[in-house]
Amino acid sequence: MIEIDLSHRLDAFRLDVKFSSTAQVTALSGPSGAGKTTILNAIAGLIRPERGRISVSGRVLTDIASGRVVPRHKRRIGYVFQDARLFPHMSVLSNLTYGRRRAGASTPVEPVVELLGLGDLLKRKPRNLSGGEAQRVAIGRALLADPALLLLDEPLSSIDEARRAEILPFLKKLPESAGVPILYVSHSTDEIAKLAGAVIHIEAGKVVTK
Amino acid sequence: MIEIDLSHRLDAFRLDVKFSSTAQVTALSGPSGAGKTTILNAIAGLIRPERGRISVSGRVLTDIASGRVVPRHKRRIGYVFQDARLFPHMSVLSNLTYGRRRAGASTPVEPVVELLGLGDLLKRKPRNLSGGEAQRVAIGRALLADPALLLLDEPLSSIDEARRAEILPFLKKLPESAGVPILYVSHSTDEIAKLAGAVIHIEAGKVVTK
Amino acid sequence: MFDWFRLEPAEVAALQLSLKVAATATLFSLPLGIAVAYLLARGRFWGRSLLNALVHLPLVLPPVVTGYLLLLSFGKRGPVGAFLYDWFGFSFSFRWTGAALAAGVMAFPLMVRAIRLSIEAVDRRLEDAAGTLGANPLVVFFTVTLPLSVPGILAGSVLAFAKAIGEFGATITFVSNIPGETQTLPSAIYTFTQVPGGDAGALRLVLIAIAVSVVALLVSEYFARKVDRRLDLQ
Amino acid sequence: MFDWFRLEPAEVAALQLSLKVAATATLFSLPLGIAVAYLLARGRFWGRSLLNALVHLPLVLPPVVTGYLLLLSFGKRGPVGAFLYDWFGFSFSFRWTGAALAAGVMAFPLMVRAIRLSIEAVDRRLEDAAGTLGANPLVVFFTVTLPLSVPGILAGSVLAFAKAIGEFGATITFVSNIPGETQTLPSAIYTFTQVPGGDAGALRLVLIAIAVSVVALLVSEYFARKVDRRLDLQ
Amino acid sequence: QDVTVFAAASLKNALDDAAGQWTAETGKKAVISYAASSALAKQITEGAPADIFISADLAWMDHVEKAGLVADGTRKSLLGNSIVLIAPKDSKVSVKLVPGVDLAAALGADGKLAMADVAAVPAGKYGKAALEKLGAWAGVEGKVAQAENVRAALALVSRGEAPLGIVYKTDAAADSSVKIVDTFPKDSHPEIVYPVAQIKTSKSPDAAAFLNYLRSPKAVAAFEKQGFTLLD
Ligand SMILES: Nc1ncnc2c1ncn2[C@@H]1O[C@H](COP(=O)(O)OP(=O)(O)OP(=O)(O)O)[C@@H](O)[C@H]1O
Ligand SMILES: Nc1ncnc2c1ncn2[C@@H]1O[C@H](COP(=O)(O)OP(=O)(O)OP(=O)(O)O)[C@@H](O)[C@H]1O
Ligand code: MOO
Ligand SMILES: [Mg+2]
Ligand SMILES: [Mg+2]
Repeated sequence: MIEIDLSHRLDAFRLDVKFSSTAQVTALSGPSGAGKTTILNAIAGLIRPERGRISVSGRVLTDIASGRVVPRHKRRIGYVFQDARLFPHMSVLSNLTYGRRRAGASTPVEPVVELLGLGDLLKRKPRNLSGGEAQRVAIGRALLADPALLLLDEPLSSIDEARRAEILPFLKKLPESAGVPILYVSHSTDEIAKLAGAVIHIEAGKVVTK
Repeated sequence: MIEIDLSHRLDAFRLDVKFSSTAQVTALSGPSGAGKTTILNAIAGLIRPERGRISVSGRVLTDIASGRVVPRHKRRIGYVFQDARLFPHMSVLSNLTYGRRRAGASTPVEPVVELLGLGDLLKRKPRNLSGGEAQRVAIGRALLADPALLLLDEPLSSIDEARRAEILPFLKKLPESAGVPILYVSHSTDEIAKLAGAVIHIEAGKVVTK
Repeated sequence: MFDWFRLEPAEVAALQLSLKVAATATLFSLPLGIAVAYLLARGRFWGRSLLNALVHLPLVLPPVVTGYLLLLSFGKRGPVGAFLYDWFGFSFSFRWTGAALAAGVMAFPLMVRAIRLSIEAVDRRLEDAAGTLGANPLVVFFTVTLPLSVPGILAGSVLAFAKAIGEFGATITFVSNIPGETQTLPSAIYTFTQVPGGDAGALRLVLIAIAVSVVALLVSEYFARKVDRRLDLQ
Repeated sequence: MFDWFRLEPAEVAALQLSLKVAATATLFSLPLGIAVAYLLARGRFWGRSLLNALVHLPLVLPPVVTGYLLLLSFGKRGPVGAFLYDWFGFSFSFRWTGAALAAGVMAFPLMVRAIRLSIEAVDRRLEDAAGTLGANPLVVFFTVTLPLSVPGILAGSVLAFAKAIGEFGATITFVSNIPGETQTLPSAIYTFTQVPGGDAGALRLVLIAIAVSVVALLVSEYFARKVDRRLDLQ
Repeated sequence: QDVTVFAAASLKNALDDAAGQWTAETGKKAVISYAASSALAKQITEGAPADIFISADLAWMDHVEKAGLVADGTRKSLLGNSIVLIAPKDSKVSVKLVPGVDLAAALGADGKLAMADVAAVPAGKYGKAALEKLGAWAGVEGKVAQAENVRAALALVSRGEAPLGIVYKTDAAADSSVKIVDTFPKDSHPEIVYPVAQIKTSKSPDAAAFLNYLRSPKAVAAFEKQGFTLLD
């Protein structure tokens, strides 16, 4: 259960959304610049909204009215950014296990490496990974951080269809197998149809009922 | 007419491709890490291949055997990078016209801004553009540089379907209307089907005939 | 109370001279500083380590030695000094220009390091992008590398200016301590410290030097913030 | 010919002392330098400009003045000096530790600027990412900000070390010039320059100082390249 | 055209005073550059535009003279000074500077004797010579803290860093936080002399006049006020 009620302004852009979803995978769709990434940033605690309330599975993460704002590192949110944001000074393996080490989690690394086809890259540095390779490492890093919620911002945009066909079912299973709900930003109606139990459509900072 | 014959090594990765295409739009497909971006980098003159020859519309850009390597700034190649690579210190408008000013081109800016829906962003700095907005600026910047060849590396990955439906036909027309052939990297079979006259499939650094 | 701060004409002259010397030193060494920083950051030539060592030399040597070396080479009878005088009628000897030269030389390593650090931090992929857009290497440098290095250029200039305001050992050794021509603030302070009862005078000038540099720093921070905003670095 | 380079015991002692002083000064000021650089780069607190000005002070003031101020505060009868002595039995007076303190203070602005420049260049989005992965601000600092600032930390240390090797004015004023205890290379050089006909002796020591710093620079460049490769910055 | 004087820094107070009187009387101006005698002498041999040089010791004047830059017959011994043993004002130490004096005992276990550089700075050289003559050098050699100049040595004593120091009388007299323990006997060290000369390349028509003025009653008063003695 995700409950979002937010108002925030970024210069000329105004975000004003209120929605909730009990789906295991909730898709966030909408044109470029609609405010999807801004919503994820607010949920992850990277921006403090001007007004509003965010709760995930009953846990209040942000409640501006009561002054409760959980710091980002205590939110247990696995965020796959639109840009990969890998740590350039660490190997792929260190990147993958960064969140895992913080969480003291014991999630086995091997299956994720397998799923994402990262076996040959573990010792490499992020700088010279290909676009799709970097994106896969970013997904693995978020998965291994033992999150209570996954935020995926167009996670498969640079990933080829064969690999995508492996990852999608895995993501679909995740809420049930590991109890991790997913909020998923995508432009692909195909992906959304395959994955999402609910679709929230955003346009120009507002929720639009289609 | 694009003629490519290349060998290059990046640590453990070996690229060895030879293909040519007379199509107006040639698609480059293949799994993540296959070598697509590396091929584009060689064509743009960003890497000097160990061996090989590249010619576009009869103009030899690289010929290692004869030592002829046209410097990158004289290649007249409009390259939309997989990562947008906008200039952070310039406004969106300055980014858009950067190549245009170098080329002394007189291509009108207005239609491109219109097509890509950038009208409201011209005075903004790239840093806080949304993912799709940045990608559109990168496309515009390459289009306006008066290129003799367009290299597009997953240019529409973060762009919503409505906008995509406007851009694709424009790109399809470009070779005819402006005489600019296109080399197009994409994972979307749908995009490729709509756009490309020829498909080159790469796997693990080699051309694969499907 | 305030009388105490009223400066004597010689002290006003020293203050003005210090500002002129520091500004001249900073401005004139900036182009060379940028060039050397670029070479050290990007060049892969023989003698790069040598150039690097040479640039650092004024830091490693006692200022008096640097001043003496300047006197030997740029003095009226020094090889460079004689050449400049014979061909251009230009002389550093015991002129404020010599003080600026000394300050510039002493500040040079600080300036170069800061600029070099910023150049090394510039994302080369942006330079590649500029190249494909038709910019030749020189244009790439001036439209991409240099603007993105502005934080280092500013920091380097601030360091250089501050150092130039404070420079003393090399200056007094090279161009002496002539009121109105080569007597900068630090030389004047030094003179005060050399005589009985000079402490009050020295303290007054020290406070002035501090005030000048606080103002200079505030101005520079203001510009730095403006640049940050222009570059949208934060 | 080679005899000319054979060092006298006092000169060997001066060289060793200089290395010890410079290394101590650099190492001990590094943690504080990083902390201050971080505060200046990221802090938004009242008094930030004041802190900034204070850090730059040793650059702006003639070294002799800085040395005198050190004497006033860290000397036997200075407030800090008396406190340290009474409570810890620790004294800087006429000891090599005092020379290290003087060198550290003089080098501090150079170190801070370089580190600050690197911290300011760190991409905050990476720090955000680390935060979402469960790293608290301190962990973010040590696992992301600090490693990505290593170029500046290295550059700052090199500048500080070089400056500490060359420092002289503040050192001799604070702890004077006691062979074997506080007579560093520059003090020894200075003494030579004050004696008619001492140029040959000074030149020899100058060459040694140059050799030391060339070696130090080469070592630092080697590490910098290694770091670059580890950070995959190029 | 002004007269340019290169003078040892320790003369600043007195010479500024004398030059001011000269200006008041003649309307002419002396521009004075104060620095270490060593720096000034080297600058003069490298072509500095000095008309007059006043050194704090003989060696650097000799240096200029050897370079052939002293105008014939103009070199004179201008001023004399004496060196004294000083201690912080509240010190109870009492020492008589007689042959065989045990300075080491007066310094205590780890006290330092503050002096100007004994190899380079005139006051340090005179002090060392005097201690040698009194047979006290060997006893204190390892306890000497050498400062860059006399003023820095003075500061070490007045700040209580060092229990004893050797400085010029002129410096000691003006610092209220030190007291003079004893004055070194005149014959214990070479005569302390500030030599003066006109520089050969000087073209100033007033240089000779200024040189003469330095021996006028008003100038002499200015020097004596600071504790210097006029030599002839
Ligand atoms: N710091 C900022 N200052 C000003 N405007 C901003 C800032 N950050 C984002 N914006 C604007 O807010 C709007 C919403 O941005 P957001 O990144 O949430 O879009 P998005 O829905 O994720 O788009 P995309 O699909 O292109 O990634 C955009 O128009 C963007 O330009
Ligand atoms: N500088 C480098 N050093 C080592 N390996 C490299 C370097 N650059 C690229 N590679 C490797 O070369 C292979 C090809 O990379 P390339 O970027 O061309 O892939 P791609 O086909 O564009 O993949 P994607 O669709 O994921 O962008 C990848 O496995 C990549 O990790
Ligand atoms: O210039 Mo001095 O009087 O030798 O210290
Ligand atoms: Mg987005
Ligand atoms: Mg690619």
